[in-house]
Order: sequence, then C-alpha cells, then structure tokens
Amino acid sequence: MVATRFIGWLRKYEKWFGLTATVLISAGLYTGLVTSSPDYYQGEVVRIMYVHVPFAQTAMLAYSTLFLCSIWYLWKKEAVVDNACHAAAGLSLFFTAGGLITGSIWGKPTWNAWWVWDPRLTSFAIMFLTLVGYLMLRTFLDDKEKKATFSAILAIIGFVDLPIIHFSVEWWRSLHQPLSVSNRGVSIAPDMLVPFTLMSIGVGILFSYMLMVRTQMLYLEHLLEAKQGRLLNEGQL
Amino acid sequence: MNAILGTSLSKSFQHYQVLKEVSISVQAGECYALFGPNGAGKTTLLRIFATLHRPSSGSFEIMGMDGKRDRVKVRDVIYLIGHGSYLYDDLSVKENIQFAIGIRGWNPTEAEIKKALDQVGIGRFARLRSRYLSAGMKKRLSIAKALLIRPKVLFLDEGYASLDERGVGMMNECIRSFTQAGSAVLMTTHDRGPTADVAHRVGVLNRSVLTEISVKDMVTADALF
Amino acid sequence: MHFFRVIRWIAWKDLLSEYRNRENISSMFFFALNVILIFSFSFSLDSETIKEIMPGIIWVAFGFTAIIGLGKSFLIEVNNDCMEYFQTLPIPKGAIYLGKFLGNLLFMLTVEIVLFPLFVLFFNLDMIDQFLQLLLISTVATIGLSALGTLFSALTVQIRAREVMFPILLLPLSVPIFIGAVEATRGVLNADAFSLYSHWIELLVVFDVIFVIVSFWIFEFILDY
Amino acid sequence: MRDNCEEKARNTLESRQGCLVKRFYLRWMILMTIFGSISILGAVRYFQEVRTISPKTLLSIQPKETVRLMGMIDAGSFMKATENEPFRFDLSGEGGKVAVTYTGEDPDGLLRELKTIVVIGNWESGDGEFQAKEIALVPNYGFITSAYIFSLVPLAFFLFYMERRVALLYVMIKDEKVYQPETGQ
Repeated sequence: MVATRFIGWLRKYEKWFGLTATVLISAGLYTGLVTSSPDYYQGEVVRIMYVHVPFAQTAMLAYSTLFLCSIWYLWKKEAVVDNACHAAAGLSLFFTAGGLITGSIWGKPTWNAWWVWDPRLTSFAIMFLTLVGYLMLRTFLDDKEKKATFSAILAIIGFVDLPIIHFSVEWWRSLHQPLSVSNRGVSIAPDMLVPFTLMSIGVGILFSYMLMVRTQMLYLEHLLEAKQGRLLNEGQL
Repeated sequence: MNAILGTSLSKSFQHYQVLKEVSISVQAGECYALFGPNGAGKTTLLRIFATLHRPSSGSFEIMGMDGKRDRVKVRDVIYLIGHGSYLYDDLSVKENIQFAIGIRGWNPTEAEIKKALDQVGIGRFARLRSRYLSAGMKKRLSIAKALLIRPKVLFLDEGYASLDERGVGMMNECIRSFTQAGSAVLMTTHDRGPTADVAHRVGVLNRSVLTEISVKDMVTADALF
Repeated sequence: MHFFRVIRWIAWKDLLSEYRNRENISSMFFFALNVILIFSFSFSLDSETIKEIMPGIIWVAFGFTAIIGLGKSFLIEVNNDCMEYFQTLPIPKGAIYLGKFLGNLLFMLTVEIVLFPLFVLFFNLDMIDQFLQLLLISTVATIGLSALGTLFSALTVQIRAREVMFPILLLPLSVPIFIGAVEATRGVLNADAFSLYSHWIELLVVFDVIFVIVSFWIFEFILDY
Repeated sequence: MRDNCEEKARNTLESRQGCLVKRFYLRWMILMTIFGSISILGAVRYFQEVRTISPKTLLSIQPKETVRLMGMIDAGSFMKATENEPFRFDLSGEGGKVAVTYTGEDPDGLLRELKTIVVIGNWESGDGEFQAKEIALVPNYGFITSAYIFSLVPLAFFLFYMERRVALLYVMIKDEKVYQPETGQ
C-alpha cells in the first residue's frame, strides 16, 4: 500500500510545485528577456545562459535524484521507487540533451566552435551516453525486478564515474590544449543575477513537478499493463 | 513442521500475471507433487521458493525462515534441480561435482563422489567432459549432486523429464531416501505413474487455483488438465 | 576462509576451462591482430607520426580485445544456467565477482603481453628497454578495464542484444582508463622520465580501487535481484 | 468545475476523456499566452534597443547616439605605434569602410587582422572616425536570443504530452477499476 499512498501524495501536492514553477519561470523569462541589459562582453548572447545554466544544473540534479532513487530501490525494493528512477532518468536525459544543445549554441559565437572537449562538456556528453544506455537497458529486460535492479546498478556506477571522468579530462586537457578556450564566460552583473536565480530555482522546481507527473504516468501505465495481463490470464483478451 | 509455507503468493512478468494469490504448505518428510497445464505457473512457484524470483506480493517460509529477509539462510538448506544442468562443458563430470560442492564450502572425498556417481549410474563417465553428456546423464549428475549436498528442502522441476525408465526408478529411490531422512520434496511433473509411487500429496495448479487431490484420485482421474 | 575459497574455486574453474578450449584467449588474440593490421593500413606511418598515434592504436586494440573477451566471460555461466546455481548458493556474491575478475584479468594480461612484441615487430618501435614500465601501465589499466568489464558482462549477459549493450555501457564509463593508459603509454614511447607520467598511473590506481570496491559491493544485486 | 464536467459526461469513456482534454487545452492556452506575450515583449525590446549595424549603414544614417558596429578588421590597416597611443584600424562590411580608433586595452587579444568584431562607440562625422569605447567579443546574433525561447518549446511539448497522458490514464484506471492494485504491483 506504500505505492498507493505515495501516488496519492504526489497527486495532492503536484499542483503547488507546478504553480510555483510557472510563476518563477515566467518572472525569470520576463526579467531575462525584457528588463535586464545585455552583457558588456557577450552582448545579447549571454541571454542563452539564462536557459543553459538552469538546464545543466537541473540535469545534474536529475541525475543525483536518479542515483539516490537507485540506492533507495536497491535498499527497499519498492516497485514505485523504480518508477521514480525511470522517470528521473528520462527527465535527466531530456535536460542533459537540452543543456548540451543550448551550450553548443552558446559556444559557437563565444568559442567559435560548436563543440570543444572541455571537461564539463565531456562529462555531460558521457552522462548523456550513460543515460541512453540506461534507457536502452530497460527496454531489453523483461523481468520487472531484474530490470529495476540492473538499471539501478548502472545508474550508480555511472554516477560514481562522472567525477573521475571530469577530473581525468581536466588533466588531459591541461596537457594538450592549454588556453585555447577563454574561460571568461559569465561575469555576473547584479541585474543578471535576478533572472539567473529565478530561472535556476524555477527550472529546479519544474523538474520536481515533472518528476511527480512522470512517476505517476509510469506507475499508472504499469497498473494498466498488470490489468491487461490479468485479463490475458483469464482469457478475456 | 512446515518445511515450505507459501502465503498468497503472486507473481507477474511484465504484462502477464502468472501467479495470483497461491498458498501452499509442505511438511518436512513429505513429497508434494504439483500438476498443472503448461503455463500455469508451476515452475514460477518453484523458483520463488528457490529464491530465484521475488514474489510480487505474498510471503513464504522455508524451514521457518522468512524467504524474503533470510535469503542466505534459506539458501543453505535448499537445492533445485531445474531445467538447467549447471555444468561447465569443459570440465569433467568429477570436476564439475567438485566445483559445485566445493563452492558451498565442503570438499567431498574421491570415494564419496564415486559412491554418488555409482548410485545414479554414471560412475563410468567420471572423467568424461560434461560437453559429451546426454540430457538424461546430465539429469542423473544433478541427482548425484543432490545426494552429496543432502538439502533439507529439494525442489524438482520436471523431475522425470529426459530420464529413461531405470533413471525414473532411481529418481524415485532418491526422493524416497530424502523424505525418509526428513527432507521435504516439492516437484512439478506430468508423469502420473512414477509420481504415484513417491508422492504423499498431490496438487493441481490451474489458473492460479491450487486444488489438492488424493494420490488415488490422481491416478484414476480422466484428465487432470 | 570460505570467502577466499569461493574466489579460488571460480578462478580455478575459469582457468581450467580456458586451458582446455582456449576459446576466449585465441579469439581475443586474433581479433587484436586484425585490429593492428587494419590500423597499419589506415594510417600512413612514418617514424614521426607513429610516436604520435601509437599509444592510441595500442589502447584501441586492447579496448576492442576487452570488448570481445570480457563480453563473453559470463557466457560460460549462462550456457547451462550456472548463474541460477550461483544465485541459490549461500555464499557471498562478491567473492564470485572477484573470482571472475581475477580470471578475466589474467586472460587480458596474457593477451596483452603476447601482443606487445607484435607491436614492436609491425611498427618498428623500440620499447624493449621499457618493458617493465609498459607492463606496469597495462596491468594497472587492465585491472580497471576488467573490473568494469566483468560487472557489465554479468549485467548484459542475461539480456537481449547483449553484443550491442556491452560496449555501449562499457566504453563511455571507461573513458578515464583510456585517457590514463594512452597518456602514460605516450610517456613511455617518448622515453620520458618516469616521474613525468607517473601521475597518470596514480589516476589509474585510484580508478581501480574505486571500481573494484563499488563493483564488489554492487555485484550482490546482479545475482540477487 | 471539475465535478460539473464529470457529471455531465459520466456516460462514456470517450466523452470523459474529451472533457479532460478540454480542461487541459484551457490551462495550456493560458500558459502559452503568458509565455508568448513575454517573448513578444522580448522581441520588441531587442529590435528597439540593440542594433548592430554595418559600416555602410553607419555612413548612410550618420547616427548621433552610441551604436554597435560590426565589421571585419582590414588587412594591413591595423596599427599601434607606441604603448599610449590608441589602436587604429579600418573596419569594413557590406561594401562600406570606416576608420576606427580605440583607446584602451586589447581584451584577450581580440584585435587581430581579418577578424570580425563588434565595436561600441560614437561616430564623429567631423573627423570621419569612429571613436570606439568598448570592444565586444561577439555580435548580437539574433538566433541566440530566439534559441532561448525555442529551447523552452520542447520542454513545453514534453510536459504537455506527459500531463495529458497522466490525466487520460487516471480516467482509464478509474474506468477499469484497477486503482487499488496488488501492493507491489
């Protein structure tokens, strides 16, 4: 009955998260697009950072959620936690892809390249690949417990690996490409800080809302599947 | 004493719910035979007791130990003879037995292995690589392992499959020796004749309903499934 | 100690099987040979460019070898459902992991040691003097690679499309191993002082320690989901 | 509103789903209106405030106020005699050419021949020189600003699909009476 109570809780509180996220994001968009002045150095280009940075932060938040949920699943073996893991992985993939694409758009005018092997970009690319692998692994497994456990294992290993990857790429880059990329990215002026904070918190809360919705979605889909299975069992379908 | 006790066990794979609220109990020193149509979930039930699957809901006990929490202790007392032979193709019969028993923390002597192999009638092949064994011989090898391990609870999945007549007799002898020593045996089977010789109780699992019938009825019934 | 006995039994079984059929080692070896052949035709190799790209060639060849070899390492366990047998055993599952890991490490190292002279032969390298350093680097890198590879092999061997999934999961996560190994090998081939590239070896050691520990802890769940 | 709607359409699954979808469209239309108006406001500000013009346009409109000028530094025109003198170079674009003087530091070595840059400053039509006060790293690519909005579009689609699916699922679940499932499902 844990699952039912949990889903009921999600259903009860999700709208507050959704509302807060809407308010914060529309305020962030308004200040970011309309009232704040362009950056001294980067001009209008800096505005993409108001989306890019929150996306990247939320991707990391989502992966951390996936990691914690995976540990929780391995500990308690609660099926609804596995649904939350699956939901967090899908959202994490979405935000990672969004962060990579907006980062690439920002990188073209700033670094004059769509892609550089920067430690942060590399770790994100590997995070992306790991998450794709995670979701693929899930599609290839049939047994529910096995699927949940194996994917949790993959998520944990991937999470442990990310700092190591970041660190080793940093070392590697300092050896091979010194100073080709100006790290002078964002100099945060006070009137830039407002949209920045609003968007960061807003997208973070939006993620919690999306996680709640998606967990419910996956849970309900599994319920329906179980129902269909039962009909199949009784020869009605 | 209940050697095996399952309470309202359910199990579903993806879309398909195989077991729904099945309860069963087997006493120590008893042989329980499970009949049922293909796909009724007999093997799944057996595998849940053998701690290979976790039940979707419900609980079970083996020798009074909770099957969900004390899995390691449960595993100490069970042995499953399933569809797989658990053999390594490139090891000889004797080496396979040494490995399978040795990994449990006990090294049987040459004489004990020889005795067990002779008992199941494959003593001649002790040095043959298990790649060349036939299905029946592999089954006999599994029985030899069970005889060496002497588990408190033995699970037999399709116990008589791929055994010849002498093999079936030998299997029954083995089961009888287990039950006489106070072990419980839970088997799934489709062969009524040999089952009638050893089974103390018989259950028919059909659409997640377990009906118990007497051994006599089992032999005389027109169609069990 | 039962724990170490399990490790010993598993490694013994793997080495004995491998010694009898030589399936894994020979396929790894000839695959790597093919990779070398393809590389030697894909790049125009004069003595200057060789120094630049050689570390990469060596580790790409070893990486592919690892995919071939490690991907198959748990096949022997699923062929006759031995994974199931392990699952029903009352033994620490981490010991099974360490046993498999040890076996894989030995296979990989054997192949790598045989391949190094071939690199010397085909690409006219002079790295004979620094064979010990190379051995150290490849040992440290191979420990990490087989630690991850053994875990992912156990994970993917039970699923559909395992040939695709194994490299997809293994390669992105083993990026630090390749970075460290390639950089350290570059140092060796340039005949640098050991202290110039020793920090890469330190990185590899840290990676090894983390991954052996994490995999050891987490392997429990692969066999006991 | 919810109860009313559901009472009206209690009969069939389809009509109840239709009812839900209608409520969704309403909510999402409100959201879209908010975000749409914000993006329109942003676009309006962008076109009013920020203009990056080419040397040819500069020569034709002769502006008094501070402008952003984008062009490529001509080869051979770049010079800086001593430490204290200003940078001098020609900036050309769209067929026009303007002489630029810039007093100050060269941030990150931006000033190189044959490089496209943006200078911010005033056009002194008297001495025919552009007095640059600032040098910007990059021009104001319009597509970057629109990318801001367009990166939120997939997010909206994703969320929209998800919410709609959940609502439909709740209806279906209620219809099939499986909301109280076996514990671990």
